[in-house]
Amino acid sequence: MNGAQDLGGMHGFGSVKPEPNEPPFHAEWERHAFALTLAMGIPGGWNIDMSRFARESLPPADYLAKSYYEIWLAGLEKLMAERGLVMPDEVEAGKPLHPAKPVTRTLKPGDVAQVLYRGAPTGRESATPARFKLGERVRAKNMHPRTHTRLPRYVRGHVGVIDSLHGCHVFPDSHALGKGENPQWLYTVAFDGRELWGADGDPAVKVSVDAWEPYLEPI
Amino acid sequence: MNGAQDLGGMHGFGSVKPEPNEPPFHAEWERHAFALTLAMGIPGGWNIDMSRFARESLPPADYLAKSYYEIWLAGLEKLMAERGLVMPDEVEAGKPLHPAKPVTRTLKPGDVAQVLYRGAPTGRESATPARFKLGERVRAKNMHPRTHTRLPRYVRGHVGVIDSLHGCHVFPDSHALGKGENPQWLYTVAFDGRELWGADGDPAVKVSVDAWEPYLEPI
Amino acid sequence: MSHDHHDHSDLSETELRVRALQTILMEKGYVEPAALDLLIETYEKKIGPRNGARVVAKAWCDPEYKKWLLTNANAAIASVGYAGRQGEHMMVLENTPKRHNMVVCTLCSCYPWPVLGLPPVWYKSAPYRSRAVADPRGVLREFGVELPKDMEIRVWDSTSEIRYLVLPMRPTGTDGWSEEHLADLVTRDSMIGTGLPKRPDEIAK
Amino acid sequence: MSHDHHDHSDLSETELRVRALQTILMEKGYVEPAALDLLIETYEKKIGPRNGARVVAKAWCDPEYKKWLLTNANAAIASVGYAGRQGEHMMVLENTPKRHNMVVCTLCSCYPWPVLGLPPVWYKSAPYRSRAVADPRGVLREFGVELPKDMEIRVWDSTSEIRYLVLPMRPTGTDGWSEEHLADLVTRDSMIGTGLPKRPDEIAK
Repeated sequence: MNGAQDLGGMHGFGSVKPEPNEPPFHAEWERHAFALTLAMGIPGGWNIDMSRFARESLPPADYLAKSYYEIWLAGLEKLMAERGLVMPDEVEAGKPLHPAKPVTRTLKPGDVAQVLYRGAPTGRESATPARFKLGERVRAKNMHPRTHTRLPRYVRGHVGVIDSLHGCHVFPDSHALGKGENPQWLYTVAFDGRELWGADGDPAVKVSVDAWEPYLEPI
Repeated sequence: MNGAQDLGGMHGFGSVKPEPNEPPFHAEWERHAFALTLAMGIPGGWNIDMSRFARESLPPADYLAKSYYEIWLAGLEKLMAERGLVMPDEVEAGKPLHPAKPVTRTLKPGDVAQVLYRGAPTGRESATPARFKLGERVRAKNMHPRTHTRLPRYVRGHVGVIDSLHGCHVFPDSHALGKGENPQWLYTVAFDGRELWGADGDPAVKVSVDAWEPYLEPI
Repeated sequence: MSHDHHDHSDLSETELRVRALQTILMEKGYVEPAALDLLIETYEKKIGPRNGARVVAKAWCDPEYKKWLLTNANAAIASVGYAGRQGEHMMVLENTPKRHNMVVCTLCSCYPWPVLGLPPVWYKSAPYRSRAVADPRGVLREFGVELPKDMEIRVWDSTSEIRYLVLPMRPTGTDGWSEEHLADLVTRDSMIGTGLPKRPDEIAK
Repeated sequence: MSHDHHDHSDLSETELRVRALQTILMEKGYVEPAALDLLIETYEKKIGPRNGARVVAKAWCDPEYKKWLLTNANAAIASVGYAGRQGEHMMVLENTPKRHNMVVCTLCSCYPWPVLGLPPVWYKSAPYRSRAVADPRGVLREFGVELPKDMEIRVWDSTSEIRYLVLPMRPTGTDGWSEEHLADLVTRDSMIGTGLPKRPDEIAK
């Protein structure tokens, strides 16, 4: 979706503010927002693409006003409400008002290390040959789905070069909708700065995105 | 600039909410924000393009969170502060803290009707012939100035047809920067919905923008 | 002025801020209260969509006027008495059985003040500005307007100082109506292109 | 929980909200407090940029390892003990005198957790995400890094599950240094590409 999350090339946000010796968390609640989000992935059963969509589909003014973990929190509340795990009235009341939903699994302390170490690889067997080859010039499609996609607006319609092939990976556009993994070939596509930004671009800059095959078309 | 004002094609804002029998103003303060903004244009001496830039360069989260007249107000405060007419500390204090700046003109009650009736036409004599002709196919430039421009992102890089010629008009990109009127040919350029939005577009839709000649290139 | 978030809602804080600004601007001699009052009165009482409705009704009754309106909108509109700020360069867009016109300003909220007055909140809002150019049919549906699938929808994004007024199609069953009576059928939304004129049975005779 | 805006700052409201959520989730049996504590401890104490620094230092010392790292990052990084969540598909990007690499995630805040820990606030912020792809040189300047005008800047937008780690150039004057000592030169920012490694004189021997 063309939401507030699609920030590449936007102006007006001011300068980057590095923070010397920055701690991993800036407040106690951030620790908990982080841990609850990770832990709830298991009973919740959503995947990372669903999580991203829950966050990026926040009203744009909210998305831009919230801090990172506030966005996570809002996304978590949305995911849980959609599945009837925790309803908004319960968050408002600060206590359970409805019976717990039966969940098949929760995160046990003894499993934490293994769950983190395993992660969730998205590489899948390739059933079809890749459509594009290394060095080939391709165009990023001009597409504007209202659902989750990982092709940023700033590359759409522009021509780049296949910089690497990564085999097939879970396709976020399907996965976020609960339509299965639908693995697709994944490429890194590199664009010249001037191709992306016109005369306002830096000729010594190249920018790449990772793009699944359905995002690309031959030229 | 690619600010929050450039809303065409964005998602996530929800549905349009028509208001039956809507009044011109919804609160007393809106009346005053409106009138002060109009009246201050005369002693302030800024032009409409400077006003637009003052508004669109608000931090994006603010721009999207504010109501229309709140945006006007923030723009007015910015324009006045830039010119030393009213400083932020005065707005905070709620009273003048610094001497008034001498201004050459103010809006007199007796002039209101005439000032409004006259408006501020932007048409200018054409010094050069138009570069493009009716029916010609042109491409909207892929440009990303950080300053004021009136070419929305959603048409950049796309091909449309010259739908009408309007003679030369004050060029906002120069005018907003105080670099003079720099009149340029103005065209209406019409784009097919599918050209702009790809397969997600409606084939029975055409969208036009008014584009000054420097926004366009031949194909 | 007070900036104590605990005492005031956001709204009243804005109210206080505007009041403070007005005081400062008056004390500095930049604005005159009587001029402010006139500005407000003009756009609250005098200039509104009834102006545009009269223009449309006249065009419905008078083919010569309609032709003039479509080829030289400024002169034709000025002949009825409307002109000026935010309407310096007018274009009138004729709806036909084949094409429906709809006006937006995605970059701010440009709107033809002399004929329509100040824009409604929805016109200035992010939902309308973002969607009118990409999904006009969906937007029209939210206004209760369903157009035939093959009718072209032409969206005009007001990115310059040209201001657009839609000339809707004259409703059937209005033969012999007076201009004044016809003007009652012309809604503001029908001149933006997000609505259609009223049908004769929708207004009291 | 209280939603009285007059009693709490936004921050403490968020605090209360998180606390309430945690209570609800525990009472419903969805989460176990000990697991939450372990998650926090892992990313607060165990997994951080020191991991990546060790990988970089090893590559600086061992040409074979470097080759392996650049061709099969996952295996090479796992051999040092780092793997897992948000680093399932690693690629290592070598800086050279001709090319500087810089990593961003414009769409969210993808970041290689196993080697760098959790991302800093600026990496997740709108200024960095918006500007890194359009004006990387300007962004680098804000980090105090000025690169030669003709050095290519290659920005990697992390739009898939591939996670990028920059392999910065080994600082001069470090001949014969141990891996552990070299790792002290490797800053987090130098592995994102918004910084360079420290010079030998910048750290205590």
